[in-house]
Amino acid sequence: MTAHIIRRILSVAFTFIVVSIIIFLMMHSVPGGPFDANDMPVSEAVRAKMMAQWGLDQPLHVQYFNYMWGVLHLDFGVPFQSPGETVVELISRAWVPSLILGGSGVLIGAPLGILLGMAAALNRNTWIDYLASTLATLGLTIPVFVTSMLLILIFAVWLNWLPASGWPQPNRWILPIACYAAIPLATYARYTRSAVLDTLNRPFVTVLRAKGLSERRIVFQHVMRNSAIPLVTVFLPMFIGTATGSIFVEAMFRVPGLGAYFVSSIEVRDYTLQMALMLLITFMYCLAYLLSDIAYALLNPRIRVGGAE
Amino acid sequence: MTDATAPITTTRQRSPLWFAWRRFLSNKAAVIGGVVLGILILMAVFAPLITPYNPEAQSFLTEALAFPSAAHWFGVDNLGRDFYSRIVYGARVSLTIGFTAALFSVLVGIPLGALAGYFGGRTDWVIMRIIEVFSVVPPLLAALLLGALTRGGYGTIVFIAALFGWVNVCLLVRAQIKAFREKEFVRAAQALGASPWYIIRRHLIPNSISPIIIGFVLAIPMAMMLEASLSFLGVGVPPPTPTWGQMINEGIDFMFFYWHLAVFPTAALAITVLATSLFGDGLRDALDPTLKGR
Amino acid sequence: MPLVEIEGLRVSFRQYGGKVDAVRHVSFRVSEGESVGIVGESGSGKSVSCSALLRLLPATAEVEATTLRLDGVDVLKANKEDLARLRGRSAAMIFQDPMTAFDPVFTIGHQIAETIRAHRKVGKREALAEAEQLLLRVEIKNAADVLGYYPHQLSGGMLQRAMIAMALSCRPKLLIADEPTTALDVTIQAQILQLIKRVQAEFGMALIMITHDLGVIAETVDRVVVMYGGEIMEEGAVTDVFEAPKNDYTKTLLASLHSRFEPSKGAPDTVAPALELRGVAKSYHTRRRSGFRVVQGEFQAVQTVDVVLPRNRIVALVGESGSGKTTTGLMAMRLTEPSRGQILVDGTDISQLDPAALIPFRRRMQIVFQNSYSALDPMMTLAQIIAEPLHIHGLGTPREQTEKALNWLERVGLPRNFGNRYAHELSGGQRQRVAIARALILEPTVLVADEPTSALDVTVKAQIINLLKQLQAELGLSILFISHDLSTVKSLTDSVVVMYRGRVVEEAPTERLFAEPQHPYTRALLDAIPATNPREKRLRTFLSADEIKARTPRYTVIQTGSAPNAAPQLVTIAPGHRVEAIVTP
Amino acid sequence: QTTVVAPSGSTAGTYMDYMKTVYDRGTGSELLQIPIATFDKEFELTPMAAESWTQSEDGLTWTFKLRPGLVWSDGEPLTAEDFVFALQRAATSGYDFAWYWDFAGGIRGWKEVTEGTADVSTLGLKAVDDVTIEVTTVAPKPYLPSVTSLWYPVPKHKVDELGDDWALDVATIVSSGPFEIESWEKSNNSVVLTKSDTYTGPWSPLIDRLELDPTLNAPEVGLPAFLAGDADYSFLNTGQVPVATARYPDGIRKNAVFATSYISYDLDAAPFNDVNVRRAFYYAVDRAELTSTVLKDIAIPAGSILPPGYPGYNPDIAAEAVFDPERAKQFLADAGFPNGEGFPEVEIWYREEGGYNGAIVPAMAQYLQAEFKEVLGISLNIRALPGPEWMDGLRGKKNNIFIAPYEYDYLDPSNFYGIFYNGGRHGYFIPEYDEIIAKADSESDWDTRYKLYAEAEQLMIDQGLIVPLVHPVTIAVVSDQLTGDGVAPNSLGFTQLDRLGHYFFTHITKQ
Ligand SMILES: Nc1ncnc2c1ncn2[C@@H]1O[C@H](COP(=O)(O)OP(=O)(O)OP(=O)(O)O)[C@@H](O)[C@H]1O
Ligand SMILES: Nc1ncnc2c1ncn2[C@@H]1O[C@H](COP(=O)(O)OP(=O)(O)OP(=O)(O)O)[C@@H](O)[C@H]1O
Ligand SMILES: [Mg+2]
Ligand SMILES: [Mg+2]
Repeated sequence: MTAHIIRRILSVAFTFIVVSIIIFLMMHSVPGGPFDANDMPVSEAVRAKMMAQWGLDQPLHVQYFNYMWGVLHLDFGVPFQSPGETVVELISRAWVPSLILGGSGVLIGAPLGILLGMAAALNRNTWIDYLASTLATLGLTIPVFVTSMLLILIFAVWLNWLPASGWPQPNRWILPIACYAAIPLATYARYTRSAVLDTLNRPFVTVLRAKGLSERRIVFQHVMRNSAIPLVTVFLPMFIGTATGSIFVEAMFRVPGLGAYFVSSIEVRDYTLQMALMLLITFMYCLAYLLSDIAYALLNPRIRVGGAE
Repeated sequence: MTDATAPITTTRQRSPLWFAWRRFLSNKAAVIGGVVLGILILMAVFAPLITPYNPEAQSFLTEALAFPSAAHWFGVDNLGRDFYSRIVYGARVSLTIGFTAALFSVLVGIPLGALAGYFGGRTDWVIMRIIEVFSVVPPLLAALLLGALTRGGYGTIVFIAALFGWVNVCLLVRAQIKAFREKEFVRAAQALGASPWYIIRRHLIPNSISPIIIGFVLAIPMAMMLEASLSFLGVGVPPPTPTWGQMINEGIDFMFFYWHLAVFPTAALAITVLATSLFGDGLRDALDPTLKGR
Repeated sequence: MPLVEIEGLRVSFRQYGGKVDAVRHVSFRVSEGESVGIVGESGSGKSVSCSALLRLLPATAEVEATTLRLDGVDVLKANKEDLARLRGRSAAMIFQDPMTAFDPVFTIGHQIAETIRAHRKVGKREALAEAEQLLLRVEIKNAADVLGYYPHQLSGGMLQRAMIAMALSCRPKLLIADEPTTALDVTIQAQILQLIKRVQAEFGMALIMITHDLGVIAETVDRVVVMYGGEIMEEGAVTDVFEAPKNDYTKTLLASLHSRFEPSKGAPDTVAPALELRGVAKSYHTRRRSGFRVVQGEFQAVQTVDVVLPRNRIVALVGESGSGKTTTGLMAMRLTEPSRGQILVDGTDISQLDPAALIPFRRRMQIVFQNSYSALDPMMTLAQIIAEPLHIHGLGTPREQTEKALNWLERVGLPRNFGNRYAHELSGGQRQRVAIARALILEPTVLVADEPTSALDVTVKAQIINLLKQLQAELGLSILFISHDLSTVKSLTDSVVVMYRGRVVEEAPTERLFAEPQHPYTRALLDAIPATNPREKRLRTFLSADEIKARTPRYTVIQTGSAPNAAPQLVTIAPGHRVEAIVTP
Repeated sequence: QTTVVAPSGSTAGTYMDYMKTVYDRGTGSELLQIPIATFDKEFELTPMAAESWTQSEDGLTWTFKLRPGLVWSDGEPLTAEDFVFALQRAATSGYDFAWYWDFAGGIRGWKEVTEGTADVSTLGLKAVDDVTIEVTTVAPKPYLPSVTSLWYPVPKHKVDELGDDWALDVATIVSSGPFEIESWEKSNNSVVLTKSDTYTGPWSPLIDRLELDPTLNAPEVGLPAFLAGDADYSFLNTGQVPVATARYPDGIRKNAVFATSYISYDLDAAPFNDVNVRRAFYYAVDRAELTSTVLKDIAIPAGSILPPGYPGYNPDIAAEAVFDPERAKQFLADAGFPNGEGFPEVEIWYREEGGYNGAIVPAMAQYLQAEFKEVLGISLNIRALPGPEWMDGLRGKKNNIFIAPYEYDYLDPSNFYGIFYNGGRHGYFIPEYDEIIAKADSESDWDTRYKLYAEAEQLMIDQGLIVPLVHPVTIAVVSDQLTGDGVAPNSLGFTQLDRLGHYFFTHITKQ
């Protein structure tokens, strides 16, 4: 296991470096630089001065190594957009709202999705199944920004039950969390349905019935546990995945989160922030996959307590 | 022998496809999905014949934003274009994007997955590392970056969707082939002197049909959604070509009053995806003879 | 009042394109404490009838019956709760395949305790204590440890025993054992059967023993029900049925049990043997996890083995499960790369040839795999499967290939219209025959047949064996016949190689081996063969690995002509008879 | 305590210092400081920090007298030195708005100093004493006072202490204007301002707190928030106008923002190096139809680069921009493309942005696409580009046709004409045009000036330098709780809202 983990870490590190190079190159090959947005051109002299100030006058590979050298020391540079703070400070500040909303979304959506999926599987080919599957598909098909708008219109504008948007007060979190929850809910419902159906088809379920266990116990203990193991592997990556969903939800609900920075850092060529965000997400994904791997191994007795692989 | 338990079969030799077809037909949801999908495709193909107006001509500027009516089934958009015509033409783009991306995913994913799964070892290592690179970069961000690089457009969207779609297919196929590689029927074929390529083609890929279909079916909505998301972020297919994603995105601005501009394209997208997944599920069940009486 | 009362049972399955009748007009009764056997060919509805009794059939099944009572309860009318109470307590079931019968994510202890607690109000700890007692009862020595094991940590035999313990845990009035031993080798099989009999007597349970093995019936039950094609053919006390069968099917069944085959005629050719294995060995790298550590190891699946398969002969390879028979067979086919040693086909060493150079040999050598289920591509029709060898070697047009395949289908005793079917639509025996047809269609000279008859009922088995014999005569086929089934070995093969823990421990012409087994393992093996006559029921003793080791035969230098050695070695004690022994000075 | 919640511009801001960066400024940075002068709702120039100003005989030197008693919010006196320092730093620090002080201000030595060839002391700026500033220009700049509406002071004492970083953190930001800063949310550049206690200048705020929130700027988000009571006014997009009008018939406000959308070209690249092609485009646009249908309520036709109501606006010139398909076709035929035959496929680039331009440009581009197809037989593709890339394309002449928006910076015709002067924004070098503009800019007689500008515009028309398209109009809904002169329409019927922030936010009250 340790060897396995070390091997995984090495391969993840390799991936990480490859991704960082690709992103760096792509980022710099996009035309226009951070000082090109102005309505009237700044003079060449001014431009050169500013480029030098940010170290953008050096050859690309030097810039890359400088940056990655900084990253090794946890120095991700200073965002062009907000030079008063470091990228790390910026991200740790802006990430809080995103994490609260996205996290609650997944934490609420996933269990609901599992229940929905179970309901569908246990009532296979009945209206419950069709309804659940349709809901799940719709959840995955209707773009988040449409859902957001709909929720705002219904609950804030027409019914006037909830505030339309905004940040600090927790009652403003309800709608965006609902939007965030839609995707994990739908995804989990789909996964669970097929995992439960698979499990129900396995012979040991018949054995459990033959032993005289109640159907409830069979479903909620045995089937659930067996189906849950493969689901573990999608949980963390999905959690990270909400980070990019925040682009839409946060824009629609005026949440001062990380979402806007994904877009703005690309738009205004904020190289340091752009790189840091990409690396952050990449890193989180790597970590998520690694942890899911380990969690899977821990939950699955076949791997945990050895024996045939 | 076991005639008593033999299913009622005619003595005629039927092809496996005939049975698959029969299995498919007995799945109502799949048939409905297939029919809807078929209609959508036909609508897209014969768009010029079934739309009363040119989707790009701003012929009804004075009626801009008009609600659905007998003359304009889905109303008129803000630029005075018949919205029904635009939705139908939009199917062309959205379906093409969806299917091309899915096709690419499958065309790239199957061989790579098969190679990785069958040969393992170094081949597998390399392919897995490539996959890892793709799975740790969120498609949307990569799309934004690539969009900025290539200035968006049709090709870019298909390219990006395919770029991230094949990973799914590849992983599914790889897992399946890895599982089947050790099966004795593969050994049996080896014992008969079959080449690896023959085994992959004749045994492993047909046995992976279900993950392939799943991958294909999942790639379609993914591409269409990507198109919608990218439109929202301004990296979509350039106008005036109608695409559902672009229409949804524009429709949002009008949702307060001119609801039709958001509702119809969203519904079109949802119906397409729903139909595709129903059809795909049915197809998978039909093509897999082992799923018998379910 | 009888415990089980089945009257006019009819089960059909809904399928695409119509209904399939699995069981018709089945009626029988079981009283308390009685043991009843159900025999019949594979697919005759044995399992379905019993599953119907417990309402364990899938939703696609339609069950009708005039009476279907278990322990006085009308099963057809019972609701979910009644059923849950009935199952386990009135009747418990031991399933055919123990490997898939346990939930892989819970410990054995949990699963047994859970069963106990489902039926009785006891605490968790007491339930576990009881589970441990039960495990001890079924002769699992380290019961306390096994409680904490997960299913995959146990061997098939142990799982089968744990399964029995689990079935016993609710103290059922009736125990249904559905082919509890098909997956096990003879020695274990004998142990399990004996165990079932013992606990049945101890608990005073009724027993339904489902099997297609008449020997098992003869050994275990009082009354027998013979099924064929979904219907009951005959029913009666076991001695009556065995001695005076009335029904034709029963007659053929019993006849096949007593049939004898002639050994191959003629002296073996003096030319090079068809297949010769010289010192082949196979070791696997193993990685075991213990906690978070991985322990690397070497596992000697096959230690240096020499086997000679003369032309036109049938050589049996027998031995306990896991002794390396399959591995040896696969190495002979070069489907598993040997770690050491040479493989000679007609005198040519093929152990170093590359895949291209192997192709001509592949046409001449074929293999029938042990597990017929996974040996057939589930996506292909039988016609396609059987024609595949022709397809690969490009023999004939597609039409001819199909035609030939269909002919072979008939030759192995399956109707031609099966050509359209898929593997999963067949019974185990039918699948095995398809696998044999595929192996034989190229008319090879060497055949490695790995348990080709394990899933066959006696009638079909006889047919297959006749076919093999006939081909041997016609084509000069040489067969390496790997089997657990010693009665078949006895009647079919010319010589026998006995393997034990990766080594050859004895080798002799068939008759001589059965008459004068030398090695203690060989003896144990022969002793475990079930009786073919209910009157020959007896108690058996079983040797542990240590006991076998302790009883390794000893010979002197003079008797064998080999150098003395403290370690066991293979010595020749008679022409063609070699045995592993310690040579003393 | 009255708090007003208002939408505002850009969601990204770096420094809360207008004189450090304009394009990346923190929200409300202009409200924090007092300019030399500013405009009221009728666009009358009103002295703010300055009490009065005079122009020298030769027209080259201006003297501004500051109001006595102005202080920074930390108590330090606000002096002429702070104003002079603001521009000196701008000229040397790579200010992204530096071009303004060259082409609008025409300050002596500006170009040389920004390019690093001359010392900052050579700039034509001088703090004569604490309340007197002298500005010397290269040529006479009769409109210089209105240019100073964007001249804010920088707290020299703070910069000496903290460098430019003084404007990064709420704790160190000092203000000289009617508002002080309370908090600044950098993720979305929203700020909370409070009424300043130390401010002694004109126009003291009537409200206590002002929340400026750029996330409310997009009408899709702003209107729901407004309807839910979270904002005091919101801009509207076309789709929302009917709802808002129905619900708040008295709350609808319009504003002509003194901005113009126009087509510009790379004059050196085919096919637009041919004046006939450019003129064909000029006549092929049906501005009336465009603004009465597609851009209903959010734009009015533009016949000139100058918007109506803007100083120097010439209705006769504007009237030349008619929709004349026949003439357009003729011009195109003259260029060798009868009915568009042989005309290469061209791609028009526009800049992706929010605000009113975001609302009109995409729709307009598609309208033009259809129109050019129909009238000229030309296939025009559309491409939206992010700001830097669009600018990069424009400056680097990477494309040959653009839709460009421009909003005035100071209230004088020279502002608009300056963007085509001597290269300028588009890299246009038209000697005749530059000559007229140079003359007009320094002309002190207003009638003559306007005549010269009209001449320049005629030249633009004849040469087909641009195609003026529309002038955007913003439309907003204002809560009935918001009252005061600020929300009352001016004599032209327009309400400036945050466009004239200094006036608006100091002239509103809230019930
Ligand atoms: N779920 C099912 N759907 C359709 N047919 C089924 C199903 N289960 C069993 N059958 C059919 O019912 C018949 C009886 O099956 P059953 O399992 O009782 O045979 P068996 O006598 O136990 O055979 P074996 O010795 O091989 O276990 C077979 O023909 C089988 O194909
Ligand atoms: N790929 C492998 N890796 C590690 N060990 C293996 C592998 N294949 C087989 N073995 C081990 O080698 C030993 C011999 O296996 P083999 O399948 O040859 O036994 P067998 O005699 O055919 O048994 P059975 O009668 O149960 O079929 C077993 O202990 C098995 O666990
Ligand atoms: Mg059975
Ligand atoms: Mg074996």
